[in-house]
Amino acid sequence: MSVAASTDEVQTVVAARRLASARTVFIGVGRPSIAAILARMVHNPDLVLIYESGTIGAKPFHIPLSIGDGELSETADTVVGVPEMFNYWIGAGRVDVGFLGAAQVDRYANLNSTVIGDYDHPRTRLPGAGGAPEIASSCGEVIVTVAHSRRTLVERLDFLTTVGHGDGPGARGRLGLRGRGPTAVITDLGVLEPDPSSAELTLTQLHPGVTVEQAREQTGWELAVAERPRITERPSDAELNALRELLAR
Amino acid sequence: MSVAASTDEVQTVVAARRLASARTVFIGVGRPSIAAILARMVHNPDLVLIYESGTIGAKPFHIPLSIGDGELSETADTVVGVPEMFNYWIGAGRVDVGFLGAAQVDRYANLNSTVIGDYDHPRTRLPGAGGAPEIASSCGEVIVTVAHSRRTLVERLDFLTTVGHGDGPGARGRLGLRGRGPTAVITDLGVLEPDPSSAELTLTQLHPGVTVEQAREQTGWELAVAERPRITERPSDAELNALRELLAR
Amino acid sequence: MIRCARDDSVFTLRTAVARLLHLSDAVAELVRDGDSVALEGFTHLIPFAAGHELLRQGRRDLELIRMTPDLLYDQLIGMGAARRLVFSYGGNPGVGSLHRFRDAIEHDWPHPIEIEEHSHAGMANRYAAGAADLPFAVLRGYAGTDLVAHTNVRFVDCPFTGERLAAVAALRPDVAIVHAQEADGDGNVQLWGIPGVQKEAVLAARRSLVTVERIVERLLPRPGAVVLPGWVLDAVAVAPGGSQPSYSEGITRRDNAFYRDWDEISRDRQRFSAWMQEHVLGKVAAR
Amino acid sequence: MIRCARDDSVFTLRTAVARLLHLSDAVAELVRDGDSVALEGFTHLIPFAAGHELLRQGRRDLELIRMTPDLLYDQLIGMGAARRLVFSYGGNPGVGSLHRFRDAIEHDWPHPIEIEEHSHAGMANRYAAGAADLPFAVLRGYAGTDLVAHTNVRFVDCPFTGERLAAVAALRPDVAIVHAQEADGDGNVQLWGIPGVQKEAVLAARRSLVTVERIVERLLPRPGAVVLPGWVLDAVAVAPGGSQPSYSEGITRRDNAFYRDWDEISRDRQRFSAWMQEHVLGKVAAR
Repeated sequence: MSVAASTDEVQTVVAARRLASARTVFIGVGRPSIAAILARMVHNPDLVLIYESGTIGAKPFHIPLSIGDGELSETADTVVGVPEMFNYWIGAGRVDVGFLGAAQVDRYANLNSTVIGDYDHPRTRLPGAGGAPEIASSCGEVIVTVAHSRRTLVERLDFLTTVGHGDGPGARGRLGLRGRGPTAVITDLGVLEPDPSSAELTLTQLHPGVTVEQAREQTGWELAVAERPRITERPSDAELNALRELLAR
Repeated sequence: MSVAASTDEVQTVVAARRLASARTVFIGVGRPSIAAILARMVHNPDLVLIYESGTIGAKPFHIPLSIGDGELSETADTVVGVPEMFNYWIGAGRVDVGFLGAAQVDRYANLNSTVIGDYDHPRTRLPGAGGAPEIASSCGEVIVTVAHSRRTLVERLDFLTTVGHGDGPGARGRLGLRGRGPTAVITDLGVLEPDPSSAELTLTQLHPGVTVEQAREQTGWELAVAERPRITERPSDAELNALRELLAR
Repeated sequence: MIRCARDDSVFTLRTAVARLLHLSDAVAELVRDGDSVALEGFTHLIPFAAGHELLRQGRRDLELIRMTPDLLYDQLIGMGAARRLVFSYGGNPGVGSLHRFRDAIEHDWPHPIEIEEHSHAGMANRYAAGAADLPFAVLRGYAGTDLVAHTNVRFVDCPFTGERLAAVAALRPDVAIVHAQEADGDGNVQLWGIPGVQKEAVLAARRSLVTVERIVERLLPRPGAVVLPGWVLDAVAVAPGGSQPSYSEGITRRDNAFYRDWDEISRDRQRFSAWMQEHVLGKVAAR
Repeated sequence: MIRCARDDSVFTLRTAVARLLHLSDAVAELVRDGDSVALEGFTHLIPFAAGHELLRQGRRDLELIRMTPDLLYDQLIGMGAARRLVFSYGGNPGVGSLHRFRDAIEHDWPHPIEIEEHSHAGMANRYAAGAADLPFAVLRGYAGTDLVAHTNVRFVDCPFTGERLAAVAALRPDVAIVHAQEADGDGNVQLWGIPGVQKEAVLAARRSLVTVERIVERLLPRPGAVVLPGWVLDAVAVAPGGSQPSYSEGITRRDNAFYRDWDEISRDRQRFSAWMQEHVLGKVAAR
C-alpha cells in the first residue's frame, strides 16, 4: 500500500479535515488551496471555495499557482470585482473559514507578513498585508498554517499585520473585529488552539511521532500544553491517495 | 408640406438643439427622452444616452415609457447597477448634460418635485426626488423643461428638492456642488437662462409668436428679460418630420 | 442561509443551498407582520407575484422599502399592508401619480402612513452599505435641499480634505424579495437585463426570497448577468410571469398598457378595491 | 476624454470616442516623468506590454500604484523607474519573493524607493472612492495593526451608530493603464474573466490607456464582461499577447513556468539587468 505520510502531508490533511463541515472557505495559494481542494475531494464536496481574485465557488481540478489562474474563474459560480469581493463578501462576514499563512505568529495568533526587522530598514521585506487583515477580522473563524519553528512562532512580532486575538481575551471585541478569530494554528508538528479563557495558543494536538518536547523546543515562547494533547489520526488511505493524486495532476 | 409646429413640438425641438454638441446626456422619460432621441436622429448621432436604470449608451428606436424599458438595456453599450450608476457615473461628474422636469421652479432654477403644500400635510404629494438632486449637483450642466405657467414658475417653492443656483451667485460653490447647474429652462413660451452675474433666470429667447408680456404674465415672479430676446428659429422640416415620425413609431 | 460571522455557532445553522419552496410557503415562513421588507427591481423584474402573495396572506404593519414604489407598492399601500414607506421616487413611470400612495399620504386612506424619503443616490448607497454590513455610506448629496430637514441624513467631514459629505444609514431589511429569470436545483439564481439594486438588497437583508420564471438544470452564463449563489439565499420559489406587469428580460415584456390603465383603475378607491379583490385576493399563487 | 463636469468649457475638449493609437505613441503622449501611474490587472490581464513600453521610453520618477506589484512592477522597480510604490501585496504569487522589490526596499538598489502600503480592502476602496470622485471611503479595517502607524489611514465615527471605522483616501492616479481582450473601432473596450479593479482604476484616473489583444468590428456581449465606453478612455492601443506572462482569459494562458523562472532571473542584479536588456529594452512594441 501507500508510503507513510510525510509531515507535510499530515499538515495538509489536518487542515483539510478542519473544512469538513464548513460551507464557505476563503483561501490563498499554497497549502490552504491544496487543503481546500482536498476537503472538496474527500470530506465536503459542497464546500464553496472563494479566492480574493473574485472567484466565488471555484472548482479547480489542478492546484492553482496564483489566486487568479484561469481555471478558478472558468469554474466559479460567479466572479466579482475586487471591491465587491472585499465589501460585500468578506467584509460583510459571509465566509465561514479564512485560511492564512504568515512569516511570524505570536502566542495570541497575531500575524506578521510585512517585514522581518525594522519597518524602515527591514532585514527581510515580506509581501505585505494583502487580504489577510480583513479576512481575519471578518470571517467566521481563521485557520493559520505555518511551519513549526522558533523563527515563525515568535515571542514578539516584528510587525503586527493581522490581528488574531490581539493582547488577549476581549481584544477582538474592543477593536470592533467580527468573527471568532484564529481557532487553530496547524503546523508540521501539531495543532495549537487558543485557550478558551486566556486566548493563548495552546498545544492541543500532536502529529504521530511528535513529542511535546519537540513542539516546545520549536516554539519561540513558553508553549502552553493541554493536559492531554490528542494525537492526530493518521491520514487515511482515502485522504492520502486523494492528496497524492491531486499533487500529481 | 407639414402642418405648422405646435408649441409642444417647438419646446421639444428647442430642447433637442441644446444637445447638438453634447457627448453624454442623462435623461428621464417624457420630453427629455423624446428630445434626446430626436437629437440623435437630427443633430448628434453619437450622443450617448444615459438612463438612471443603468443603461449607458442606449439607442432606443421607440420612445420608452419607463426608464427601464427593455429596449434601453438591449441597445445599451453597457448596463450597470444603480449604485454604480450614481457613484461612478453621475456622482463622478462624467455626464455633460442632465435633463430634468419639475412641478415648481423658482427664479434661481431650484426645483420642487416633492410636495405642493406643507410637507406633513401636502395638498399634492409628488413623486419625490428620484435622481434629480445628484443629477443637478454633478452633471456638467442641467437643462430644465417645464410648462410656462404661474403654477410652475413660482416666487417660492413649497419644497426645495433639487438645488439649481440656490440663493444666487456663489451658492453652488458654497454647497460643494459640481457642474454649472441649470443653464436653461425651456418652456412652451421661450427659454430662461441664468443671468451670468445675478444667477437669476432671465427670458433670453421667445418662441415664434410669443410676446414678452405673455411670458411675464405666466411667470410667478417679476421676470427679468434680456435686452433683446432672441426669437426661436422655427423647427426645420427635418426636425419636425423626425419628431413626428418618432412620435408615430 | 445564516449570518455566519455574527454568531458563535457558525456551522450549526448552515445550509449549503437555498430551499426550493412553493411561493405561499416561502412567504408564510419568511415574512412576518411588522417586518421591514424590500421588494426590489428597478422597473425591470419587480416581484409582483410575491407582493400579491403577501396581500393574500394578510401581512400587515410592514415597513415597505423600495427605491421606486411603482404599482406594486401602490397596491400594498392601498390595501393597508404598510405602516411605513421608505423610498426615493413614488411615481407611475411615464404615466403620472401613484394614486394609492398619494391618497395614503394626502388623506390617510386607508390609514396614515409614515414615510422616509431619500434621493436615488441616497437609497442606492444605503443598500450598498447594508450589503457590506457597514453602518453608513458617504456621498455628495442632500446639501442645500429641504430633504435634510425631513429625512434621516447626517454629514461627516472627510478626514483627509475636510470636505463635508452626506452620510446615510445602511439599510438592513428583515426580508428582501426579488424576482429573477432562473435558478438551478441548488437555488443558485441568475438574472440579467437591468440589474438595479437587487444584489445589494438581497445581501443587505437578514432573510431573502427569490422568485424565478423557471428552474433550469444548470445556469448557462449570460452577458450582463448577476448571479446570487444559493448559499446567500433562504428560499427560491417558482413564479412564472411573476414580474408582470413589469418584465423579465428575454422572457416577458413590460405591459406598458397596464401601467397606463393603472392610472384609471387606481384613481378611485372603490374601483381599486374591486380590482384587487378580483385580480389579486381572488387568485392563488401559481404552482 | 475630458473631466467634463469640473470645467466651464464643458464641450470644447469633447471627444466622442477613444483614439486608436500605436502603443508607443499612446505611452509617449499619456505618461510623463513623475506621474502617478496605475497599471492594474488582478493576476489576470496585467498590462506587461505597456509597462515595457514605459521602460523603453525611459520614464522615470514614477509613483507606481498597484494592489499586487507582481513581476511587472518588479521589473519597473529594478530598472529604476519608480520613485514611490503604493501597493497591498508585493509577492510573486505562489512562488515567493519579488526580488527587485525587496532589493529596492532592503538595499536601496538601484536607488531608494518610498512606499505606502495598505491592505487589499483598503486599496480596493481607495480606487472605488476615486472612481466615484469622492475624497475617501470607509471600511472596517486597520484597527489594531501596525499598519496604522506606517500608512495613510484615519478613522471616522459613524454618525448613526458611533462605531469607529477606518477611512482611506481616494486614489486618483494621473494615468491608469489596463489590458483587455478587445475593443471596437470607437474604442469601446470589453474585458472578461477576473475583472479585478480595472474599471475603478480607469474611472479614478485623470488619463487612461487600454491595450487590447484585438480590434473587433463590434463587441459581442460576453458573460461576466466589463465594458468601458470609449468616451471615458483617452486611447486604445493594440498589443497582442500584451498581458503575457499574465494572461487574457479566452485568448492566452498564464505562463506559470515563467512566474517560477522569474524567481531565478530576478534574484541576481546582473542577471536581471541582462534579461531586461535582451527581452524588454532590445525589443520594440508590437504593431
